Amino acid sequence: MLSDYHFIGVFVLVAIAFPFLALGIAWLLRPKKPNPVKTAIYECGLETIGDAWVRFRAQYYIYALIFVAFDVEAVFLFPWAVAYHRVGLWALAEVFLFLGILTIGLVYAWRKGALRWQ
Amino acid sequence: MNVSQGVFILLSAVVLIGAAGVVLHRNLFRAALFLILSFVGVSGLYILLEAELLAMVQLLLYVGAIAILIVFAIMVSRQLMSPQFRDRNEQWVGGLLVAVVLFAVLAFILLQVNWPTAEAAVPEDAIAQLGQALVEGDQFVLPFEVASVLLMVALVGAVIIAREK
Amino acid sequence: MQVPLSWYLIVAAALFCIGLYGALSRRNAIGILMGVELMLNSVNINLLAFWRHIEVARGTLTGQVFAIIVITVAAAEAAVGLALIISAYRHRKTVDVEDMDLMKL
Amino acid sequence: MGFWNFVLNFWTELGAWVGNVLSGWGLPPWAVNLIADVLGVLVLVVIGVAAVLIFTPMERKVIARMQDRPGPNRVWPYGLLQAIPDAIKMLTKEDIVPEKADRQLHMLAPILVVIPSLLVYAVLPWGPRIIGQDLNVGVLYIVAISTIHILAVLIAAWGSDNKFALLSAFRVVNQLLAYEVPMILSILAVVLFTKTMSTQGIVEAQTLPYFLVMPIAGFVFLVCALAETNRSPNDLLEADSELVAGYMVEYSGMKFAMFFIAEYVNMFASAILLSTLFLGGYKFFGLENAAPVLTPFIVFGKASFVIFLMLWFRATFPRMRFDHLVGFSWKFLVPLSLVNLILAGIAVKIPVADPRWEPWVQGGVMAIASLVIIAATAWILNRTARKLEGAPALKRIVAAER
Amino acid sequence: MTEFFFNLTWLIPLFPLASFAIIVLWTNRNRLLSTWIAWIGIGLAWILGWAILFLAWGHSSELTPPTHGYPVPLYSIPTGTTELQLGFQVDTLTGLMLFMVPFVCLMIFIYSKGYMNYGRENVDPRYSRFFAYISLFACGMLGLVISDNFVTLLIFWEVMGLCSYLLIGFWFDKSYSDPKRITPKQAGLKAFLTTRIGDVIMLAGMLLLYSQVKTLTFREIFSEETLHHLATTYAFPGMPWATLCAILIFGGAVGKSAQFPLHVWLPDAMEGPTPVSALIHAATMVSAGVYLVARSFPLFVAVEGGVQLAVVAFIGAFTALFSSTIAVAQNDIKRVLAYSTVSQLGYMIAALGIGAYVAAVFHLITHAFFKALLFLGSGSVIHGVEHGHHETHHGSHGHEFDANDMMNMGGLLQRMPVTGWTFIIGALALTGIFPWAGFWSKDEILADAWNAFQHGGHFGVSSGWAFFVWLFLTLAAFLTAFYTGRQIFLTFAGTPRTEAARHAPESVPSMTWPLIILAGFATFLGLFGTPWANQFYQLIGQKAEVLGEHLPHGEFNPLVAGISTVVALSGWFIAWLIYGREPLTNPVDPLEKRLGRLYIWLKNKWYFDELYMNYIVHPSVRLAQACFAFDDKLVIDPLVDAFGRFGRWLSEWLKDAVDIPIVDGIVNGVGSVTAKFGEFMRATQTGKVQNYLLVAAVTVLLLLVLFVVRA
Repeated sequence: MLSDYHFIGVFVLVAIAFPFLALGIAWLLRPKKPNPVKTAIYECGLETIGDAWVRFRAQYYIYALIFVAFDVEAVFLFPWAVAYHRVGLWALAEVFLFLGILTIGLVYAWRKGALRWQ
Repeated sequence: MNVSQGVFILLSAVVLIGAAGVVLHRNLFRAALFLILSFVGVSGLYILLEAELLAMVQLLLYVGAIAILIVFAIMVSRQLMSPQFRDRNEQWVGGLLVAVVLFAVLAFILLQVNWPTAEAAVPEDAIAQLGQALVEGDQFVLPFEVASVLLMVALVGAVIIAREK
Repeated sequence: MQVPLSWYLIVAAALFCIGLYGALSRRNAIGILMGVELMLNSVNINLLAFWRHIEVARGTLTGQVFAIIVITVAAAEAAVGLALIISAYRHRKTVDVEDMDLMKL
Repeated sequence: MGFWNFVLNFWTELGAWVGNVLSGWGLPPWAVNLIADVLGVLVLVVIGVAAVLIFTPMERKVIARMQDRPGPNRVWPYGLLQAIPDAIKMLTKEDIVPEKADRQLHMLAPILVVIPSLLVYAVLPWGPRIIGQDLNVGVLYIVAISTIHILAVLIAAWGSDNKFALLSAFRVVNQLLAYEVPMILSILAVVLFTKTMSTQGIVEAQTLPYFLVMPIAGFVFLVCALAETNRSPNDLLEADSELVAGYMVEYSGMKFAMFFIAEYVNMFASAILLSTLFLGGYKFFGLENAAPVLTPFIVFGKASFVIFLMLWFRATFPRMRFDHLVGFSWKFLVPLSLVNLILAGIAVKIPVADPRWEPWVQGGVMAIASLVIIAATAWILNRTARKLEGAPALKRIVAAER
Repeated sequence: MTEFFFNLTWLIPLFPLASFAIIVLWTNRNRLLSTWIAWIGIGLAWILGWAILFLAWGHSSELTPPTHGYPVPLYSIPTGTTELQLGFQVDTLTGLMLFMVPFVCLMIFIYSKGYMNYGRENVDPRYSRFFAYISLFACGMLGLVISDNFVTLLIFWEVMGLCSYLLIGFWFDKSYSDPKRITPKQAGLKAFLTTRIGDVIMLAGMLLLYSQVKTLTFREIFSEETLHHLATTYAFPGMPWATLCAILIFGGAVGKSAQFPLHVWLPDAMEGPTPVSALIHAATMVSAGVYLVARSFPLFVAVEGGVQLAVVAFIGAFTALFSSTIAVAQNDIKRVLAYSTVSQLGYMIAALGIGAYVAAVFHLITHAFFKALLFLGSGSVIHGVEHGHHETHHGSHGHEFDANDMMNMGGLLQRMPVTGWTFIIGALALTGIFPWAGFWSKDEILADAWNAFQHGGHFGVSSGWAFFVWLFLTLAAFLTAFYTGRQIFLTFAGTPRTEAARHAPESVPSMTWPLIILAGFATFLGLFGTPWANQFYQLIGQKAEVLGEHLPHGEFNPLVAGISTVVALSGWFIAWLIYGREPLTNPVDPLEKRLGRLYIWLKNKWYFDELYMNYIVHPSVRLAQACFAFDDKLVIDPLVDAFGRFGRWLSEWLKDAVDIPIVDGIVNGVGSVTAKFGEFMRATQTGKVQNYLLVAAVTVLLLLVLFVVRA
């Protein structure tokens, strides 16, 4: 089983090498003439105002939260899905309960308007 | 010193260096990246331990969910992270001391104890077995359900806390 | 199974201690959280190492299930922890743990 | 017959032949494997990159055609080789890095973007035994690897220290996260039926293409694939009218190209994945058994059809606002895929005596149930829409306009 | 059957007690009901008493005193390790008393209804209370008579003392202008105190007896070995226990029966209503003393020729003579009878003193009847005179008219024939004229005295003492006859000297009937004790084996009988000479002229009252005041003050020495210690999460190290 991952290992190395290779070639070919205008932060031509702080909306974090919850849920469901044919019907009931509880969370967020975009 | 031991050393080096980076690095964002690096390293270790489902779960959850949350949090409170002042409080010496001594003691213990290890090949349908274990009535169905409750509660709690009134 | 069990345990211990140091000495709340995440990871390594070296022979799967549960708990903890940090930051414009000592007597 | 056999199983024969040649040279077995692996990887990478070269001009031609304009037709006949001058341009353009930005992170982002998209190819099946590496956790591997893409976006935004970049990064990440959940749930539905996560196994199990068995999962997966690759209706990222080039605003030259390559490689990978999961992968009414040599072409055909669909979507659908985009996923796709998952769970459990007929019976039941659900959702949507029409806000707007 | 009745003896005292309770608690307001309840109570007691009496007489052979009474155990008081048995007994002696006491009480109860003017407007306001008291008294007397041990005897003895005090002082609101005359209240108190002196002496005797014998029931005391023990052991040299206890117990009898030194209270007790005087001071209570000596007679004869018999004899004889001399000079009809009672009691005590046990008891019984008769007669006379006085002087209460003074009477025989003749019968019985009861009983005493003189007395009584007793008693007999005759001639013979006497009506039938019945008894009772067929000897004298040789048998002695009759007749003749020949008109006593200063000496009761008052009462009062003064000023006040000062000083010292430094010190100390400790602990609560984490990590580490080291 471990031998399967030799291929993956090699692939990872090659995958890492490829961008470096590409950038290396580009680094060789491209001209380098930096000047202040070019290196200024592009802001539709305007001078950038203040630092790159943007008012962080909690909303982004909440979506991430819900994603985490459902992501973990998915992790639990994968083994279940694979082993589903070997366990009885009650497994479905258990998963149904499992999903139900989580959807309560989702419904709560939904009703509370956490999903709504202020 | 066969191949996998070599790979093990490589991976553990990646993990430990990543961890060191997390702990020592002044810039919090860089620390977060090192954290992600160590997570990937740990995932590699799992593959070495032939727990491939766990490796993928590690990747999916830690790198895909938790790391993102951390980065989000860093971005939220980012403007304070002026790199110049040392991100270390006054009790760091004590912490370091405790950590080192703890490591020494743990290492000592671990080397002392002879663990009941046994050579065995991981069964083909390990993942299916795990799935069955998670759902089977007499095995881990309770933690399975409690995990969902935990998630729901965490979700609701976090939503309440994070929501802007 | 060329890699012996004790190696894994040593690496996990090292990772744990590094995480502990991070949690103890970091001034930034998120730094502490990252330290805790590292400690949880070391626990997972231990669990799986034990599973691989001991439980596979016995056919039980507690190590793996435990690892998954630990990961879920870590996720939940990170989520709620960061939510707290964010709300704390929003109220008091600081994430520095030194300032958060209202519990002082 | 040796020749036909050679032709028919060309790809496997090729592999075996290379192996023999190398071992012939007296290399130790592990070295042989290693080199074979490296060659395999190179082949896959070439396919990935080639996809970029093929699909970039294809996209521009198709969309142009749809918008009734000729599209690039200067290079070589009918502009088919437009990709090469683009590539050369990318290589030679100057790379500008904003001086306040974090140089390393600025460099790291493009690298991190490409890696996951390439890694996905390891698992994609091209034929019965023609695959990079058939992992037990194949599908999960794909999903796991694709999460790194999200990180790359964040690093790019942070590295370029640009307000627009940050804003767009947050949005893109949320979009990616939002659409990953329904994708996973639909994959789960498939895995339920195929009883295994390995991509090879999935294709083998698809006696009946799952797009017919569970159209809902198929539809959800398609939409998520589009979202994952920032294309079509949700290509918010490089929507010029919105946030300039999003998190890629500070990139130029090859780094920008990297993002570009990553996007197209990803698109092709998801196309293949969609065809594998829902369109039967390399199966073509038994052709794959007859002429294994053709299987890669079958896969390529299906994938290009899917890509055509995507381009079609891009040309026709208007861009969705961000909160609609995300709301659509959480409020519509996730519940839908959950229902579908439950439905699949029930269907799989239908007891069928004869294993040969099992997929057909369960597939049929599932298909019918899915149609019913689709009808139900349509009716619900209709009702809510009518209710909204009656809603005062909408009335006011209509009245104001009139 | 007999056991059944004997077991009911405890009911006898209970009936009058019940009637007392009922009258006091419920029927206080209703006079008729109170009367009837009192009568029923004493009636039932009388019936039950006579039933037991005749049954006892049936079995007289086994029930002879002093040791063979039928025991009726009542109650046992636990006294430490031993127990004191209280109870009643029935034997012939109690039988005799039960014959006399309830009957006399019944007669007096019936008589007092009339005496208290029931139904007339001048009925006594405290009418039902009187009946309650006399019922209680009846209960006391009956209880004393049947008790089988000294303790119950003492209890009923005291109840009677209380009743006598209450009844003497019945008219406690009456007061006389003449300060020398004693008011009922003072008389009651005087009676109570003097009897108490006697009681204390008796109690001392009883306690000493108990200390020696550890029991107080007659049966155990008068058994052979205890008597021998008492006789042989000596309290202090020359004085065996038996003698000492006997003398002390005799002291109680002296007090109760008003013998020589303690006789002063009985004449003054006449201030009470006449039925009371009759009941208490004639028949029953005073005879209790004699009964006590009779009951404990074996104790007196335990020591052969002991001094106690001599003491008893001398006191008895001297009292008889001495009180008869005083009676001669009294003008108050009731006081004459009072002194005659004292002298007759002297007779009985003297008889006991010379061992004439049977004669004494016989005289006790007969005397009770005719003395009760005389008193009730005098009561009827006084009642009539008072009534006459009211008739003539309507409402004028000018100068006080003393209905008791014989000088205001005279010639009442015509006015009150029934009272008169019954009074004369009583007088004849008293003076011992032939057929009447008095002759037999008094004669038997004189006969025994003479026999003792001739042949040496029983129980070691010296013949000298016997002669002395005989002489004194014979003189007393002469004086008794004289003053009784005087009394008869003054009241009944001659002409009424005052208007009241002239109009004195005869009493109501309810008063005269008892007189007649008692008169009957006074005459025929004597026949029972005639020497030839002496029933009394049968009853109580026969089996007194404990008394050693037989009791004096009392055969007829013509010499003694002749002397006594001659003496009595001469007494009557002299009285007739002085008072009967020409009826007295002026209220001056002719005797006064003849005797002169001796008469005044006798009239003032030999100045004994003044003697006691000056030489006993006043000094003791002064002594008490002195003690009080000394005690109060010199001892108690300073002591209390001293305590006060000491207390204050102590608290002061405590405050400085203990309270401030130690207690406060501790309290503050504890406070400050906790504060400092708190302060120290506060430092550990830095509020920084990581400090806590560090502490936790350190502890984990320590535990781990510990584990490693230990493993």
